[in-house]
Amino acid sequence: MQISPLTAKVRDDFPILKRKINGHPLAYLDNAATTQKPNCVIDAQVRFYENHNSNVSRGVYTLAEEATDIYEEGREIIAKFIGAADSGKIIFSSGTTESINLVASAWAQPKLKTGERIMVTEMEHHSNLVPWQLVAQNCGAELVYWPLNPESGNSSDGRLDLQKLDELLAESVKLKRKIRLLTVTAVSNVLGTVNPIAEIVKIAHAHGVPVLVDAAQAVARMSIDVSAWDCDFLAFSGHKIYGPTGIGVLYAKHERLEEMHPFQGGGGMIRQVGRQTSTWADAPQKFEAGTPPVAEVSGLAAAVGYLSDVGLPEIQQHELELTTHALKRFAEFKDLELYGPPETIDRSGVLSFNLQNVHPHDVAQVLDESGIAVRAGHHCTQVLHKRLGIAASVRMSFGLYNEISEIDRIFSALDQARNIFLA
Amino acid sequence: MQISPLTAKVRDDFPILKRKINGHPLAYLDNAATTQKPNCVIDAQVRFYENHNSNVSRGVYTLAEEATDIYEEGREIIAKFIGAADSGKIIFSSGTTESINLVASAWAQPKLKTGERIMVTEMEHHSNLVPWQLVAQNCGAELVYWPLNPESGNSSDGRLDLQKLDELLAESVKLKRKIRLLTVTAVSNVLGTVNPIAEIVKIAHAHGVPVLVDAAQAVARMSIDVSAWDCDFLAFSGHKIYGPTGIGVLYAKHERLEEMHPFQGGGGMIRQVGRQTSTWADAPQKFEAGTPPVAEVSGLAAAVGYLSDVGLPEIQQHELELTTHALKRFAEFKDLELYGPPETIDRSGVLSFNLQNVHPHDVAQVLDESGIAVRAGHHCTQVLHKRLGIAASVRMSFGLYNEISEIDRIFSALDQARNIFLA
Amino acid sequence: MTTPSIYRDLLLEHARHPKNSGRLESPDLRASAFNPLCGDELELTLTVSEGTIQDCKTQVRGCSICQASASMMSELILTKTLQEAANISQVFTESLQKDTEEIAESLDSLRPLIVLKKHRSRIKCMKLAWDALEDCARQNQT
Amino acid sequence: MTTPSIYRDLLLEHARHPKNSGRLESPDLRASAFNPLCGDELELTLTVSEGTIQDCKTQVRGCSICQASASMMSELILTKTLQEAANISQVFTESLQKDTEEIAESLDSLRPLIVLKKHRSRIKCMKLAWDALEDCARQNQT
Ligand SMILES: Cc1ncc(COP(=O)(O)O)c(C=O)c1O
Ligand SMILES: Cc1ncc(COP(=O)(O)O)c(C=O)c1O
Repeated sequence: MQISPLTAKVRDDFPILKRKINGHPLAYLDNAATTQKPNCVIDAQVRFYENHNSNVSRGVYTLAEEATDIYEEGREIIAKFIGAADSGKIIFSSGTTESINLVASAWAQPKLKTGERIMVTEMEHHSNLVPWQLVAQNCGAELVYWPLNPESGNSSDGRLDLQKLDELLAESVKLKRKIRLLTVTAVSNVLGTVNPIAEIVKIAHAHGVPVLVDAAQAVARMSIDVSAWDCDFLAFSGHKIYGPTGIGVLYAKHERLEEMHPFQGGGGMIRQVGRQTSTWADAPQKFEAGTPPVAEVSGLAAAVGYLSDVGLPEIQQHELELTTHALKRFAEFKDLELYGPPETIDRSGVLSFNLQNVHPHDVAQVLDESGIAVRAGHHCTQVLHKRLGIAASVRMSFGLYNEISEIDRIFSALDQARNIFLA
Repeated sequence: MQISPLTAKVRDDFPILKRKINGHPLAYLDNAATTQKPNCVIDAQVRFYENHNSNVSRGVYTLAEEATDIYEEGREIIAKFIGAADSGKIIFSSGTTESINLVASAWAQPKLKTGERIMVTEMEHHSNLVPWQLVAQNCGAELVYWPLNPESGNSSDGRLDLQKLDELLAESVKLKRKIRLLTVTAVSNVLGTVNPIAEIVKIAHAHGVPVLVDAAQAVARMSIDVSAWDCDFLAFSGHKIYGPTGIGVLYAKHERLEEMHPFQGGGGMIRQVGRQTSTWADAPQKFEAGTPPVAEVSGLAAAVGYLSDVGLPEIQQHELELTTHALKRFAEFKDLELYGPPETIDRSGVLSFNLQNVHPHDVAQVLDESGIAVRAGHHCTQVLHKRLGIAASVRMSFGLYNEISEIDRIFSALDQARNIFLA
Repeated sequence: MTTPSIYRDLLLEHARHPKNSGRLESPDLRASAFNPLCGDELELTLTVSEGTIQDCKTQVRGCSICQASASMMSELILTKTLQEAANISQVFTESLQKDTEEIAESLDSLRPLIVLKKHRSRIKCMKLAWDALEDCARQNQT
Repeated sequence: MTTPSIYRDLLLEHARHPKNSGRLESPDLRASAFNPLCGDELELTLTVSEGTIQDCKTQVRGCSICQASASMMSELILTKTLQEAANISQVFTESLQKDTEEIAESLDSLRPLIVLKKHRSRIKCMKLAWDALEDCARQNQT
């Protein structure tokens, strides 16, 4: 068994990796759906509940001050981690989905007028598509798609063309159909494509269009710098970066924060409450109604600390090695159709594919019999799957603990699937 | 030290209770803000992360099936616990606040027309007030208040008058100002008042008005039976019933579920996603966009199991004993003003008060010096505080682990506050 | 290499060579079913005479379990009345929900499916054809 | 029974007998501050002549720390220019945020407040009067 220095170092930190599934060691390769948790993340939450648990912001007693410190320090840790100038721009949510809905409802909805547009790409996750459909319908606006390369047919290299973006934005200006926002994923959860966010933002801003970055897949895979990217909004989830469920982040630029109406109403987001109307707290509290997920913030801060300790450059290098190996193996088989960039350029370790004439469900089920966890389905990207001319696919997605030998186990198990279904 | 059989049994289950604060054993009396967590709740989440962590609903591999089972069994456990006919009526949210915002935005907003009304009470928490203000403003509707007893002046016994409710509802009918919803808390988080929900629902329904019950304070204090109450909606939070942060529940009747539009857009709540429009999954999934808080659901299920094991009748009896003792102690001091019902009738163990001429902050700070955690402020009820003619108050609120001796410690520490500020 | 337990011979046989596959030209009843979790689709077409199912075809875009279930169903319901078929569907659904391993006699031919019920994520795959059947039965009532 | 550490004598003295308490009749500048966490309110009124603070009063509905802070502030800023007062306010705010225990000489009279900064929930109480002061300084600039 080949174990890289990185995996040798980190595998012990993840208790779940000791599990056997159907008699085989667990090979967890569904990291794009959710990641496993290192001990330090689990422990941080236990420590919070065993020592500091209390509600935040409103108590003067010791526990309440400790909990508030943990919560606000979490905000600072996140701000530093993604290169935000200060923690006032960090809003805690329940996940990427809620972060995006927050922008759709508190920022886009009050601005958007009939006939205006929101630009999305064909590779967006439903969580970065459906909120815009809902708000567009409410406002008589419409979605306009930045298509995958090339513009027609089913096949694609899984990339977006910057020239095309420039044209589409210019066209909308000519048509007097104002584009209020471009929303784009930093890393595709199906194709593995890594989009050039800094360039995209530059082009969009040149046309006066703000940009939201869906960083759900990106944060655990590369260093993020919202200040260098200059994006207007950025959203991600704790559970996809080795942190807890139930917690997410929205970063927003100062100007955008100023434009945002309240999202949900409730405790903590108010200034003064009258019988019919109220006034609001300053950002970020204005957007955090109700008791926040304090234990989850302590876990998220631990996850971010863990990622920094292991090192994002090291993680990226490790993922590159895994991806290189997987691409080599894919090239060996004519009956495997791989989607997304065929080389490691512009690509991360999310690889979706189909085994000819075998349904993805059946492939995933056979792999599970060998202890391998991969996902089968449309991965919440029905528009993309339709564009690729398929209903579903199998997806393997790497985490920092995965090994080359686990990839090889997939290809052995695929042989087994061939034997069962194609014999 | 007097320890009741109940507290003797349960105190060991709560690791945080071993803490010393400023040299004194922690007396945690801020349970209305959030409750402490027993080992079984902490362990359930650790167990989930160490053994079963994966995303729910979409995977065919073993871990995904286990996580989905845990999540859906959690739904069934909650349904049984609150007397819901089936788990399809249980929606998981991030907390009471989000549950109420969900109803405001997915149910009330599409229905509410100019000139129509939402009825609230003067004792509602901001989380059950501000969402209705926001939706009323959006729709040109208004809030109408069911006032505390009596209707004028600052003093009140902290109760709501059922006769008055009937009159107000009849009056709105006469004025042709349709009341779309009555929203009321089951237990006041300041006054401790226990409202007669079954009777309230009966009166409201007789006038054709649906009822939302804010059960945030009630669920850990009494048995809930949504079927017997016949309420249309019921909301509560995990963290206030000895469960985790980051998780809440919305119960909705079948007819109301049918009327509800989508809340947030994203993965998991869709049926088919097109380029401009989509169709929705059935309830409850329709209202649960994004990766749900699975670990938190496992913790919440453990909390509900814990409450059932200890026994809600026993917990209620214990709280009655504590409340009886506290009321007796309050009666000893002329300089303490207690709000809410002065006897144990219609009252639970949430007691807010003021020490004459000493600011609540200062009281709470002096109590903290003795290791006592109580809350000072408006407790997210500015409308109620204004009604009572005060800006803030001190609040003690009991949990199942509190002891009579802890109440006595408060009264000793109050003497200390008198010495410092009134000497 | 052994065949994974979930893919028993009989199931595979039905999946590879589904019975009554395709679409009827002029059906009396038609219903589609859709699995939002994976995008699978199925269309059921029936001809019915005096309440009895005369002919039945399923057009499936789905996994082997979905395919096999549709095939087994078509064999089981042919020549039954729509009401009988709907009853079988209900008993089948119940047996997938129940914890016991007992299987009603009337469902004997579905045994290879029912034993897979512990794979809860696949229940929707098994049920797709039956969902369409129940839809047809409802159409017939109204 | 000992006096809890947070309530030092000097602080209590200011809280019980606040200096410059009340409202000026015809102030040149007026500002309010509000603490949304507890509902506390404070109103600051100033008279200013050639940039220098001539008179100053605070009307406080707040806790002892809020009261004491307002009282200490009023003593410190009287006869200073608005600009000087605003500068002190800024140094004070910074010293509350910093981790060190060092205190600038200009803030010596505020020492009993600054040592309480570890009670983070009370910082807003200490700052309320200064928030109003900074508001007045801003008004004066525009
Ligand atoms: C009566 C009542 N309603 C609603 C809430 C809001 O609950 P949460 O902050 O958990 O959303 C609370 C507690 O803060 C409450 O006491
Ligand atoms: C690219 C992308 N965006 C958004 C989401 C939604 O994240 P969550 O379900 O944590 O809200 C996901 C993952 O599901 C994703 O991969």
